[in-house]
Amino acid sequence: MASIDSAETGFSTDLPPEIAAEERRAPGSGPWRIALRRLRRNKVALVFGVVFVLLVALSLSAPLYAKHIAHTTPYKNRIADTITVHGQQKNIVDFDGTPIGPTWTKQYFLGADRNGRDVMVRLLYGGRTSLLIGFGASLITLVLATFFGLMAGFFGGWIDAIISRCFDVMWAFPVILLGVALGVSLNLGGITVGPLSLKGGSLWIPTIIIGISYVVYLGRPIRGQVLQLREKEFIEAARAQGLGPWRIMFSELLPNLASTLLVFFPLIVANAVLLEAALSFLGAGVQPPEPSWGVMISEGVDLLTTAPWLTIAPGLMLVLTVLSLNIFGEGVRDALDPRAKIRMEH
Amino acid sequence: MSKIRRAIAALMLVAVSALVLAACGSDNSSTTSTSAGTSASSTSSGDTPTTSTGGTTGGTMTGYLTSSPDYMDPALSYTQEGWLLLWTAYTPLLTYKHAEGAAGSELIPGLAEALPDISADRKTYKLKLRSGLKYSDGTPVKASDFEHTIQRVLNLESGGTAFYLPIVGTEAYVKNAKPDADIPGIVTDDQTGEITIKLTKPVGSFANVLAMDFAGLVPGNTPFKNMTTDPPPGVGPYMVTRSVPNRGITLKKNPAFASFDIPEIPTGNMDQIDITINKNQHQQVEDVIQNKVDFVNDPPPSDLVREVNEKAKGRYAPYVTNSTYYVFLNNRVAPFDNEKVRQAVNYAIDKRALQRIFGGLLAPSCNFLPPGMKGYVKHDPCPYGDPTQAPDTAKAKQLIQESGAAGADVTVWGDDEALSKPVTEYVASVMSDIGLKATPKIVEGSVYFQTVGNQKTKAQAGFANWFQDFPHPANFMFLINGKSIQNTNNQNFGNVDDPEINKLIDDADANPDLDAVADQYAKADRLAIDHGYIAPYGNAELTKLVSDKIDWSSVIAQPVYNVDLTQIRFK
Amino acid sequence: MTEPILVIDHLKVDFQTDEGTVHAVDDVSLSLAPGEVLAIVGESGSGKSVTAMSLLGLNRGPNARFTGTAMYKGTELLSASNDDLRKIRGAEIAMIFQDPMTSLNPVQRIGDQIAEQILAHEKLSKAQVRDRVVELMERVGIPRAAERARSYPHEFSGGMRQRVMIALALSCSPNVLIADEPTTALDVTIQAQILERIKDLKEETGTAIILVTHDLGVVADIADRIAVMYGGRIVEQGTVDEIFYDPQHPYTWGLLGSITRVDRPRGERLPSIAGLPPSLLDPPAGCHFRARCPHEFPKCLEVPPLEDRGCGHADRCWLTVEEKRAKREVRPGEIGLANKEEVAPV
Amino acid sequence: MGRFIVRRIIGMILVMFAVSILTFLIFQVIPNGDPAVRMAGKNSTPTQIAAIRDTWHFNDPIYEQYVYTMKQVFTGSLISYSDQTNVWQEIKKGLPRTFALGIGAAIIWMVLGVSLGLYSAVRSGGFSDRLLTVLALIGVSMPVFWVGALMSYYLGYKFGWFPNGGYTEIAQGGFGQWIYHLILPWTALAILFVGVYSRILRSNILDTINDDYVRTARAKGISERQVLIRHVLRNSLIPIITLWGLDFGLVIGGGAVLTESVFNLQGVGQYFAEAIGRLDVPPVLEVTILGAFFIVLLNTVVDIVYALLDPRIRLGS
Repeated sequence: MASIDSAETGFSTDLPPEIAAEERRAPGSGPWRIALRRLRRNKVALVFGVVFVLLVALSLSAPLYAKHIAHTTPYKNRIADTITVHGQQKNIVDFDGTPIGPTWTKQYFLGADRNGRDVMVRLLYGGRTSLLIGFGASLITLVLATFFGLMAGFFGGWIDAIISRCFDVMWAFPVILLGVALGVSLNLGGITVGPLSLKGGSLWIPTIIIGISYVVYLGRPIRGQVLQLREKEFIEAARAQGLGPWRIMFSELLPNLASTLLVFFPLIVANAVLLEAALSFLGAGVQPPEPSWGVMISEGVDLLTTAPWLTIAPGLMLVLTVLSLNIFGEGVRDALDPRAKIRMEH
Repeated sequence: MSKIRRAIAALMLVAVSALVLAACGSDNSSTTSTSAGTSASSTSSGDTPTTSTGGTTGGTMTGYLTSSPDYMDPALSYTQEGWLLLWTAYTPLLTYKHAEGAAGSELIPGLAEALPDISADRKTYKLKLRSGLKYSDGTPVKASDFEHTIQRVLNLESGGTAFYLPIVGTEAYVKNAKPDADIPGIVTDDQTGEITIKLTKPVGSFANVLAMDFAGLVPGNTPFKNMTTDPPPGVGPYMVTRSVPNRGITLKKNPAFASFDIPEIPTGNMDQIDITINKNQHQQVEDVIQNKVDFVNDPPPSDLVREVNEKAKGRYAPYVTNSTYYVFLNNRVAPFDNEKVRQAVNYAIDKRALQRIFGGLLAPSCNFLPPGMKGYVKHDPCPYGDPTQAPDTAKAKQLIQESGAAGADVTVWGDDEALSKPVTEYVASVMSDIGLKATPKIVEGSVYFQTVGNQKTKAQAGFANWFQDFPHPANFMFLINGKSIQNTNNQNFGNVDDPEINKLIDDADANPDLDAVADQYAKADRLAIDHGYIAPYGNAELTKLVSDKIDWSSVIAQPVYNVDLTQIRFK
Repeated sequence: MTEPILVIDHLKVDFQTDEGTVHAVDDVSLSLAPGEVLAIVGESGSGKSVTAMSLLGLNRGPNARFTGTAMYKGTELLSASNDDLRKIRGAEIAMIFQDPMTSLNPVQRIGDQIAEQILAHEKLSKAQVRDRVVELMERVGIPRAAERARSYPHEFSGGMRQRVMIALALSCSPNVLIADEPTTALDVTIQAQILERIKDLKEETGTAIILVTHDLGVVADIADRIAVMYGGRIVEQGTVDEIFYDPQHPYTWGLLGSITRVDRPRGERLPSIAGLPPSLLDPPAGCHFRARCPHEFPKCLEVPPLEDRGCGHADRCWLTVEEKRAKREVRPGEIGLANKEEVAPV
Repeated sequence: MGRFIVRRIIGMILVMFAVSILTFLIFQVIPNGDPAVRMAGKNSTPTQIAAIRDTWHFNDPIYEQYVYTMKQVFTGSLISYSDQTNVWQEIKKGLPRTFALGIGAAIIWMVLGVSLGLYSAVRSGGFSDRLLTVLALIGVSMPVFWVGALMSYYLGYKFGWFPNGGYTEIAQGGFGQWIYHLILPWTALAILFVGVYSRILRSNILDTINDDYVRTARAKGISERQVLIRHVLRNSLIPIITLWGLDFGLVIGGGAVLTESVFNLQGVGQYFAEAIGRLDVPPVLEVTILGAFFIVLLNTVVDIVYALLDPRIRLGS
């Protein structure tokens, strides 16, 4: 985003290759330092990075807000009660089911939902859930994709063949359909695999589903990169030294993948947060009473006519979070590897 | 999946619950001989219009359904949408009066000449087909078509199968799976039009079963398969001329019907009724308000109720249905095996709050039987306080403390339909407020009832509702009869098993004379409430909502089939 | 001496980058007579390619700044409008680029690429253009030209592609041909063939040539005059004989000592000169070669002028002629000749 | 080329085979309730359930059930559990709608994505570029169901500028009505992709513009416009076109679930969503296989088109 980086500034302004090479050779600047320097110069990316950190901090402070400011919990229903707003007695939920709108006071700052719960409190708790799943899923993606990408790229042969075919199959699977099918089934009865047992409704279910859904999007580029790296001299050297394949994979190849992983990570988190929302919207993600932004939107849409804030508020939070991750992520990409092509689906 | 089905939600409430369990009636056969029609015959037959008085006949009416009828085949259909439409085209031997309110619960002869003759042992029903009846394709109606109709229900594994299993030989027929095998319990004579049905045990509500649309007569050559896309001919004021699942249905007036002269069945006003499936309820409401469509089946979504009240004055009205919404409390599982805990929940539930969740379309109640049902006697005063007033939370907390169940973990089950979900979350919140530790658990609507109806689930508490299959208290009371408890597919979710209640219900169920046993049902209802076996909170309301072009006085909410399409007409 | 066809006067080229200003070309003055072959020789990053590209405005852009003049037949190239330049490009001054593998559009047929240039300057019928393309391709020695005009670049070998580039450059019979490292990316045997071809064409057409290269070896046989560039400046210029037999600048000595030989790996680095070329981002004060020069002395902190020592032989070094003679180790000329012998038989 | 296509088709079949097994297994392995009980309804008897099990082959070993089901899938005779309609007939009803949505949106996002990307690249670094970049990223960051719901509500319901959801067939309401009904869904679905495409095209152009052959083209003396169109854009568009094929496949193959549901278009995606809401396995299975088919098919088409557009790609290798 709006990077003033040479690769982004446009028309034939790039330095002639020889000079660009020159610049890279400048003493005392490793690739990481250069990247950091570039990122630091990218003010917009940094601003949105800070926005994201603030959103995370806000979400983490949800229990404090609920306890000390709003004096409620994200689950507490107050349907037939009334509250006093600016001296006026008001129904939290009206007789025809219309919840109270934003009061801009400590209680029901953003109004109530149809169950008379404090939307602001749920918004913060929902952010916690959404971000938790986003990060959790991205970590799963990262670990699995790296592992399988490394295995496939490094060993080649039948291992590669099997993993690549699996990637093909996952690639052919519409992510949403897969996610919804798994989400619905798993939420119903949970699943037990060996010692691991997941209860229906557990947050792990959407986390794992989303994590797995994106493996192929990262696994393929990693495999490609490993295929290239495998031919490099330093790997030959490591082989010659008699290092085992696992050593080579994890101590030689992995560090070289770090920049790719770093570039992908924020963008995967952004997409994971969106996919969580989509699954929850379809009822295949986070299960009630746990709030998440997707759950809140899906509950809000029912009352769009009379209580639009129920839909708009979580949606805006979602957009802001994903946007800040995207912008920051692009900044990281521009700083580390401006030519990385990233393709995600949501 | 609540989201996707958000649109269909309100209606699904009706649809999902328009199910009944086999009346595994009682075994004790008494020998009273009564006509099922005793109660009915006393009412006048002149107050139902069969021809229009004022307004116009003819024209094409358009209407919206939110979800497609499950089937457009009388043998199979088991949803409100299906019955709404099929009732106009497939008349059973017996049927209900085309009237609003309690009057509409009255059984009348349909294709039969009169209400059945019931033998002294209450196990043999004799009927006689009217003469000169023809299907809409011109085929004459024969008495043996009745057996074929029932064979189709049984052979197609219809949801209605269980209602007909009291007929002798049906169990074996189902097991054989041979469509053409004879059902020994049904004897017909095509010459005389006589139909004799033998039951294995007395079933007091069997006349109602005969009036269900499963038994709407179809020709004897109707194939043994789902005929949704090509509905068979029937006998009724209308005939189905187009049926495209998930798109729409067209009903055309059956020109031959008027000549049959069945006094209490209207011959239809509209020439044609075009039904479109429209999953967008906002659009439905918008269109009906702007008179782009004449009839909307589903109640407006709760966020539009306010708008409809304002903009559709004089052509919108809610009406209470024969349904009950309640929270089941599993009497076999802690903490609800303790009466104090159950009563505490009854004390704590704020029925006004639930009414708001329903967007106002709930009539708070303290009874299990709905007000429109025979045997309903209002619990006055209600042991847990006036259902339209604030709950007694303090008392509830106190009871929980006394019971020693404070802090007990409770999972409150609910399905993901539009109302069930917030209701379940509310109930969990209320239970937490009075000292339990409750969390809601929402599962797919399609598997909800089989999940909580499985004893292995040990569902402690949860959302439940019941819409009548037919207007007979037996159709409600089996839900709290200890005899109907099963290991799987249980409908008595709370495992209510009180010998006194069981006896009252069993005795009443065997008697075809409903008036004689109505107070027994009332007593059972009262007992169930006093012990807190269940926590009912109200009766759902459906709505009548039509365009300006429709003559409002012709919009009749029939208690079994809802808006009666045969009477509706333009101004 | 005939009137020069191209005169470059005090050319300076600066690029703005994130890291600061890169002084790519610093005060370069050159002239080119009709039919003359001028070689510009230097390491990568010496500014030789930038000089060449500046003439056609190929490195214009918001971040580039040009000062000085470059007069071609009464047109000042540096300040000429894009439209004016366009008329000169290809028609009057044509250019051959370094890497034939990437300099041709991979998705366009060879013939079309040549035709495109012809059509840009001349109104000809399709058939005429086709004939001209085939004739050009034959002239640069591409067999079965008519058929191969329909091929794509990837179907050609590197040498063949460079022939295509030459055909492309000659297609409008330009007065000046700029060949930017035309042989660097090629095998040594092919290099000789291409050089041979350029030499033949020069004799046939009388085109003046600016040959940009880092390899003194390739110019000995073809160039009339040589300009040696280092760190953006011309450090020495003169006739071929002067440079080979009487090199004045210590950098030229180094270059002469590192002429490409068949038995050495090809590459841009000059192994015989220790150290790295200067950073043009932050060039050292004084003589740019100072840091690598074995004969550095305090005076070198001042920028030496390009001093003409007669007969057009000029150099930028504070050493006196005598000192230079004494310090020159390599017997000039010998290596150049040796190289020529090795290449010749091919 | 012929061999390449044959190989790709074999690959397609294998992938789809795997997809079908996987989908089948998801619903076999994960407990999701007994379909027989579900079908029998609330008031069923054991006899009835047994009869259903028999009719629907639920008692057969899994692999036989799989073969049986697949046979039905490919003969178009698969029947839904919940309403016993023919699944293929239902899908056939939804396909034109899904296609209408997908094609319209794909054209919009391609046209807008390319023009905005091109504009952004040409104005690279300038104010309008940055503005477009921010807008593109906002577009990429908005969940389609949220935008769709808001659009449908505000533009369709509240202001009444557009129809509030629904689909009109051309035969029924004419071309104008058809477009009128689809504008909002097209826009909602296209927003994301416009953002993605303009960003990718912009960066492709900025990469390409520094390529050697563009410099060569410029040195030929052709106009900047020609350089841009014939060389830069043509080469930058190749990956975009292939991406377009893939994304179109994804949208047709199930990616439009949310859009269809929000706008009530009753296409295949919405059919899927409703089926899964009822845990109605046959439609879910068939739609997933069909979706995978479209995705794999378009992948293959894209590969072939790519080879045609870029002669460097050698087919068969």
